Amino acid sequence: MERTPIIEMKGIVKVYPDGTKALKGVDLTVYKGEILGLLGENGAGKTTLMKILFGMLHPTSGKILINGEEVRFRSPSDAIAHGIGMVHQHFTLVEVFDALHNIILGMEGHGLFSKIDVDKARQKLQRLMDDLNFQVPLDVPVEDLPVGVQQRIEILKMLYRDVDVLILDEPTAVLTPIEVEELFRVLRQLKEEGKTIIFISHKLNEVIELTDRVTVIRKGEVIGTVETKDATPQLLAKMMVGRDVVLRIEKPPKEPGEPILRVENLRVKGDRGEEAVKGLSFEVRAGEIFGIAGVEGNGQTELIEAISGLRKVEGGKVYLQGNDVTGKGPKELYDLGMAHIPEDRTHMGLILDMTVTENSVLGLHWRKKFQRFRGVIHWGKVREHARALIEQFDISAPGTEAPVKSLSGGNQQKLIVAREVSKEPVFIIAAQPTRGVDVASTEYIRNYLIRLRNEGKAVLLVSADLDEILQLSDRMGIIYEGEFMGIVKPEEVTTEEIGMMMGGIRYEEIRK
Amino acid sequence: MRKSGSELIGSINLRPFVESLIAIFVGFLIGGIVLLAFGYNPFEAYYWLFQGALGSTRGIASTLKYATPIMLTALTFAIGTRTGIFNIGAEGSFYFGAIAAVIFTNIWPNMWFGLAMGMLLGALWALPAAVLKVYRGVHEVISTIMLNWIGWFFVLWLIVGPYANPNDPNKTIRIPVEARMPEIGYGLSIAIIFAVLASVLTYFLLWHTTTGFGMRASGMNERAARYAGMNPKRAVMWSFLIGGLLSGLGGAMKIMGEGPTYAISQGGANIYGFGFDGIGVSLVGRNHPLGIILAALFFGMLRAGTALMQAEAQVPLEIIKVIQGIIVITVAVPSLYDLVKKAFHRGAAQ
Amino acid sequence: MSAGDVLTILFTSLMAMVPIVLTSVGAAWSERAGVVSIGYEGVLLISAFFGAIFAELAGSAVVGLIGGVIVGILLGMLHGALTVYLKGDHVIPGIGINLLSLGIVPFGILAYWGTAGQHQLPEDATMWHLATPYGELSPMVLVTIIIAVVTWWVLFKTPLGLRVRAVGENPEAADALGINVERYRFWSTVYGHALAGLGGAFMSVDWLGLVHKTMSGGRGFIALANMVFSGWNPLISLIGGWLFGFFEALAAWLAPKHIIPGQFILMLPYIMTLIIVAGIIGRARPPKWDGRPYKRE
Amino acid sequence: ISPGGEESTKGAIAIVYDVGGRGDLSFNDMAYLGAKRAAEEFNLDLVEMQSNSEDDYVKNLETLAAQKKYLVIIAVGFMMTDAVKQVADEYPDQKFAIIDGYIPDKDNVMSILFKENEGSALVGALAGLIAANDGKDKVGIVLGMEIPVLYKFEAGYRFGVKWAEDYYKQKEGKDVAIDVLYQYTGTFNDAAKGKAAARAQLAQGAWVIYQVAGGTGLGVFDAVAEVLDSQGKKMGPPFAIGVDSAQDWIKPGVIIASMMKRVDVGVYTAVKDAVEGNFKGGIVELGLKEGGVGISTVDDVMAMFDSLPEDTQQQKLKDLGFNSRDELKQYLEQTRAQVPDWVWDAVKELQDKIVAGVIKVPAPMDQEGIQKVREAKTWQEMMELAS
Ligand SMILES: Nc1ncnc2c1ncn2[C@@H]1O[C@H](COP(=O)(O)OP(=O)(O)OP(=O)(O)O)[C@@H](O)[C@H]1O
Ligand SMILES: Nc1ncnc2c1ncn2[C@@H]1O[C@H](COP(=O)(O)OP(=O)(O)OP(=O)(O)O)[C@@H](O)[C@H]1O
Ligand SMILES: [Mg+2]
Ligand SMILES: [Mg+2]
Repeated sequence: MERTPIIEMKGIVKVYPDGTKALKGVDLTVYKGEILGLLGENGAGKTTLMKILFGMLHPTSGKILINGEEVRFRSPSDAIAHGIGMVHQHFTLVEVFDALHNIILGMEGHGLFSKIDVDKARQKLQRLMDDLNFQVPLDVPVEDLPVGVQQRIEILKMLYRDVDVLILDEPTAVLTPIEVEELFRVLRQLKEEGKTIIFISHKLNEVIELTDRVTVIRKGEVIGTVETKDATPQLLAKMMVGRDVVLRIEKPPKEPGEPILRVENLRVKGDRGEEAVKGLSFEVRAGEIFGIAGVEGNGQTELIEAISGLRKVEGGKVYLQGNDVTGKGPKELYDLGMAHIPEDRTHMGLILDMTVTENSVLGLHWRKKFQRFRGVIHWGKVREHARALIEQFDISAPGTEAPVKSLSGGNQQKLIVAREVSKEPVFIIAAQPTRGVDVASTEYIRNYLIRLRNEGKAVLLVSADLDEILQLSDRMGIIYEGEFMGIVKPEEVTTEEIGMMMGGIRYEEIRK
Repeated sequence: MRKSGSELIGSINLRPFVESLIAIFVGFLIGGIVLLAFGYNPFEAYYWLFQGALGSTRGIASTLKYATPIMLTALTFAIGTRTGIFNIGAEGSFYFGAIAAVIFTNIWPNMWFGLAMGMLLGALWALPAAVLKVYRGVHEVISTIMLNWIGWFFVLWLIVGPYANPNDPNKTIRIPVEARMPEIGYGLSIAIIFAVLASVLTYFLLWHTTTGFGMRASGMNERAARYAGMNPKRAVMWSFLIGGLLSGLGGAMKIMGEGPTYAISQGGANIYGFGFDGIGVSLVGRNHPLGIILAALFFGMLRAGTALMQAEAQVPLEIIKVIQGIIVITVAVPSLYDLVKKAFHRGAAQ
Repeated sequence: MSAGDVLTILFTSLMAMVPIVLTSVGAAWSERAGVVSIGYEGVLLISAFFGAIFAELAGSAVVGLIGGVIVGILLGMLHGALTVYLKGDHVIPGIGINLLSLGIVPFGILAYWGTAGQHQLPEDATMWHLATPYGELSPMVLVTIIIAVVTWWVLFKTPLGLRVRAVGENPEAADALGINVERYRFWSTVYGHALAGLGGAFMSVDWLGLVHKTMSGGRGFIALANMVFSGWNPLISLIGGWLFGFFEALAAWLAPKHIIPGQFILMLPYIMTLIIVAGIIGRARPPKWDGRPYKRE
Repeated sequence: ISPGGEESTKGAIAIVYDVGGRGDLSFNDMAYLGAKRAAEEFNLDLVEMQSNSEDDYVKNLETLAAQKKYLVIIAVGFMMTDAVKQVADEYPDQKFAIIDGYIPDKDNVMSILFKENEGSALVGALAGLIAANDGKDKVGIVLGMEIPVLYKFEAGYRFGVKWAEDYYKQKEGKDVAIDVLYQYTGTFNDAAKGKAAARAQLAQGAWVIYQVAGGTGLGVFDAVAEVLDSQGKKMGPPFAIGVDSAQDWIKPGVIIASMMKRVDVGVYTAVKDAVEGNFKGGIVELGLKEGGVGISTVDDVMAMFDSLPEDTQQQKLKDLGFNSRDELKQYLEQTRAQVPDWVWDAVKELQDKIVAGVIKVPAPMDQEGIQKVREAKTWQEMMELAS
């Protein structure tokens, strides 16, 4: 097949105003009708490169050619006009608008002052959704929708604009396996229809499964481009990281000890007052990783928040090391030996405008060792603590006094893990611990969770990444609409069975 | 990594300070053009301004005196901002601090008692806004504006009725001599020391205590603060109460520490407007307690120099207000800093 | 209370509502786009002053109102330039504008008319009023209602409004769809200040027929409270602004009866506002990016 | 802005305004007139100093005193009393004059006080008689913030109204009872509030309204003008009454007269005394007798008008629709002619009696005092409160 380049980026350099040199002369070619994978560690410059292609950032130097013609984008509208659309890593949805208005925003039709023709837009959208078999509710404020649906809205937003090239920045980071399947189906269909797709991910097997070619970026430079059919995970990982990466997790067998966390018949309400957790019971024992698998939005968030003291418990009991901690706040729980890696790192796990030092002590700040005397923080000691965490976890940060928002996502996540581990917990909640984190960091974090387990700590792991759950868990519960469909050992079940449970069929029924 | 402008000294960042200095400079520059436009000699005008504010011990004393109340009301606003609250209730708390000083020193003529009751009543008047915010979600802009007005009329009622001075009805009863704040000299009392101390303590509270850490964290990200075991609702409460307390102290010291009257004038003329002025001071001080000390001194200077500027350069007060307005507006432009820096770099490169 | 009393209170409140509602509606639009300003007090005062000058020069109140709008536009452009393009703090310029107004207006009255502190507008420079024994009504009452309704409609029903709200809720999202965030924010700020300018000119060339050096009387701040009260909704701003005017007029009507000390009567509008907000309205959520500068990089 | 200029002068005087500043339509403006006149007449430099807030008084006075070049420093307003006391002690060689402030015992301070109660009694009588003559039973007074200095105005007004009741009864043999609607608007700065207050009083039947409210009072004039307008009238009744200066020119036809407080005379006298070496510390109290207060005459109004800059006068005439100064004067006279002569005569009679000391007007200083005046049933009862 003759390949015609649709996009050529040449010698792209990007220096951010603060002096960060994010791209150091990147060349990228995308051929018409292909799915190109873009791989790279956290902070490699993938997002920067794509934002430049989408007109959101202006390159410091370098040029862009579309269909052989040089273009200069002043803003995303120029890019869209040239048929380039982008779905961002962090969703860019107006949370209080419904899907329909989010999608038509900026393309409402008619003049600025005429009434928006909602019906017409709805028809056009419905047709689009039907064609792709890709449905979203159009009238619910998007803040009330699960992330998976939000992402569909993002994709529809671009398709509604009839783009030829669709850039997807880490689209699968927040999706469940089923949603990923669905997404891939749609992307393949789009490719059939002649669209070009640029797909960014940290997940090597996804890239291998979906793409035609893969370009790898490291530290702002292109390392190389390979045909996907010639690629292996090991090869790609090595290109990304610059060294060999062990992609296997060593998990020695271990006999679990005493129950550390015991949850009895827990009932919790969701944000809209619905019953989100409907009487869950389970326990997590010392030296055990207990995984919770399930499609996102089935009560995982509410469950974690209830256990960690962030959400009101409507019924049932929670025991930590035998103490009744139902209804206790996070601080008391931390004092009793809990740690919590929250699923939402930017909104909960960190305070982005605070420094690395300040973030390193969130939730530990009242510990004696960080106080000069009661109530007065000893920042010197805290800074030492932050330095230790940076060193121990190999966090790349401009310094302890830099605002934490200047760290890349993966490093932010590492900081959270480091901080939570430094609480010396007996019980640790790890929610989506490797979401959006690059291969090397993922490897590091996963191994660390195993280490904690080996040290005899109890780990409650919640992840949308089924592979992660299967790899790490000693036992797992599959949650569906706030109830466990079954609690099983990973080695005792097949993926199909888990899939069925995630779809709402009880383990007993499957076994029958 | 780069260690230039963004390097931190402890938790005190010097960049905002430099930014404000540049803004003030530009403000004076534009103000000078305005003066010129109206036919005044800017050099002469500014000379007398600085002469009046800093040229003599007496001038310095009045600069410090003017700085005192606005330093405290600025702290109220700053604490609010740092806790994610747009608290413009300093004005109301200031009234209550003042009236409390009048009432309670006349019950027990003791300076400490008067100050304590001023702080207490100041904090109490902030309480409704705090409670409404935390329990009813009432936006503080509404509640504080309304409470300022309600408090204003209430205090007006108190000073013209129950606490009017029977010997001199143009003011309230006076602070008994024993309860007045000792004078340092030239009409300046130790109130300024208390104000600076309050700023330093506020800084210490916000940046060096667990409570302050909780307040700042809640202000930046409520969810994260809750997650970290802090109590954002309590932080909001603290923010209002400490804010009210500081403004209450300001109000009390305004009456107890500033002669010759040592009473509230009828119509509240000597207690009105400090809360609003404090907002400007806080913003110019970048909502940082230590910055506020400097900003309050700066504003105090502008006001102390006004008299001589009027008397010697004959610049009318209105023009001085225009210049002050321009200076405040230029402070809003942080990119001035970058522009200046760029210009310097270009200069250095050539 | 006779029917005449009721009508007097009604007419007084309808006139009193105009500057507050116009400013609230303008501020609501501006904040929907994400730009906060607390300089409306100064805008009211400055445009009352310049509006009167325009009206006198042209011998037409309508020109005066337009003049007020122009002054509002200019001040809005200043605020917009500082906050939207130079990414400055949103609160500080307003404080500066308020300070500025207290200098410009008294100075200007003396310089322009030669009378200190106040100036009475000649008849041909003031607005025609519907005169009744119970008070007068200006066509501006109707105009205000129309502006509030139309602004609401545009904000919630048209592409323009959708974009403005998007820009205030999530400028990144709007930006990613090719909406020029800065342009929308800038012109929204201008619109907000323009309405306040109209409100200011209304005070001088229409409502009171005079200029006085402190005539804004805190209405700019009340308007901000009313904007929050209304949950940033122009239609509810209309009701809120009228309610405030109503309680003010009621207080003025009750005052000569001396049922309780006068100071407590004067508190009435403020207490009622607080009660209504605390008891009925409660939580109001500002636009998410309200008051935050948006930078791409 | 800076009179005196380059020409050599015989010295300088300084005037410190209180926070109301120039344009308060009240004592600051009047003080300026007096100071300007004195400066021109005696060939002196006039330095004006405005105060941003009450905290500026000491600073302003001190700054001027330290310059040691002023014949006399004039402090305008009772709020400056304590500040003047303090600075006068610090600078015993500097002469001060204070308007409305009571400082009896300093050689270098002249306190100039006014009997606003007496002047207010005259306009009260005027208002009461106009109402009685037109068969109305209510008059109004709109005041600024409730501060004790205003009690004198309220009390005098009430006294005049009661006196009018009595007078009318004597004259016509008919009992009349005229209510005084009063309200303190809580502000001197909000014309709109004054308008609402006057509107409410008019709705409740007030026939004449006396404004003692600075900028707020401008709204009172507007409200009365509106009522006239709605009846297609250019001249009252109903009427408004101005205060402090001869405000009639602000809205001719609407304002029947003003209670004048001749701060200008006080200031002028103080300067004159200082120039001529007659300056004496102590209290100077100016009442009806001394010409310190009074009810405005057409001549007073015209003098006030003439004190405006020339082009302002022309503009003003044009604005009001008059071709000449004389037309304005005629118009003012015509306005006054809306009220029968016997009423004016009666007011004159009251004035004479007060000047003669036959009648005394109460001047309450506090809430308790004003309350007693409010409760008094007759002017005689009130007079007892005066001693
Ligand atoms: N606004 C910014 N200002 C300064 N530096 C930035 C900014 N945005 C990104 N960077 C820096 O630029 C580099 C590239 O960032 P970019 O977001 O493109 O990485 P990425 O490959 O998308 O990483 P990830 O996989 O974590 O999303 C990083 O070092 C990052 O810290
Ligand atoms: N687990 C603990 N270990 C040591 N000291 C503690 C602990 N818990 C509380 N304290 C001390 O008790 C004091 C009060 O604690 P707490 O955290 O409730 O204060 P706070 O400042 O009100 O909290 P917040 O910042 O959450 O509002 C703290 O200053 C702290 O020194
Ligand atoms: Mg990225
Ligand atoms: Mg706590």
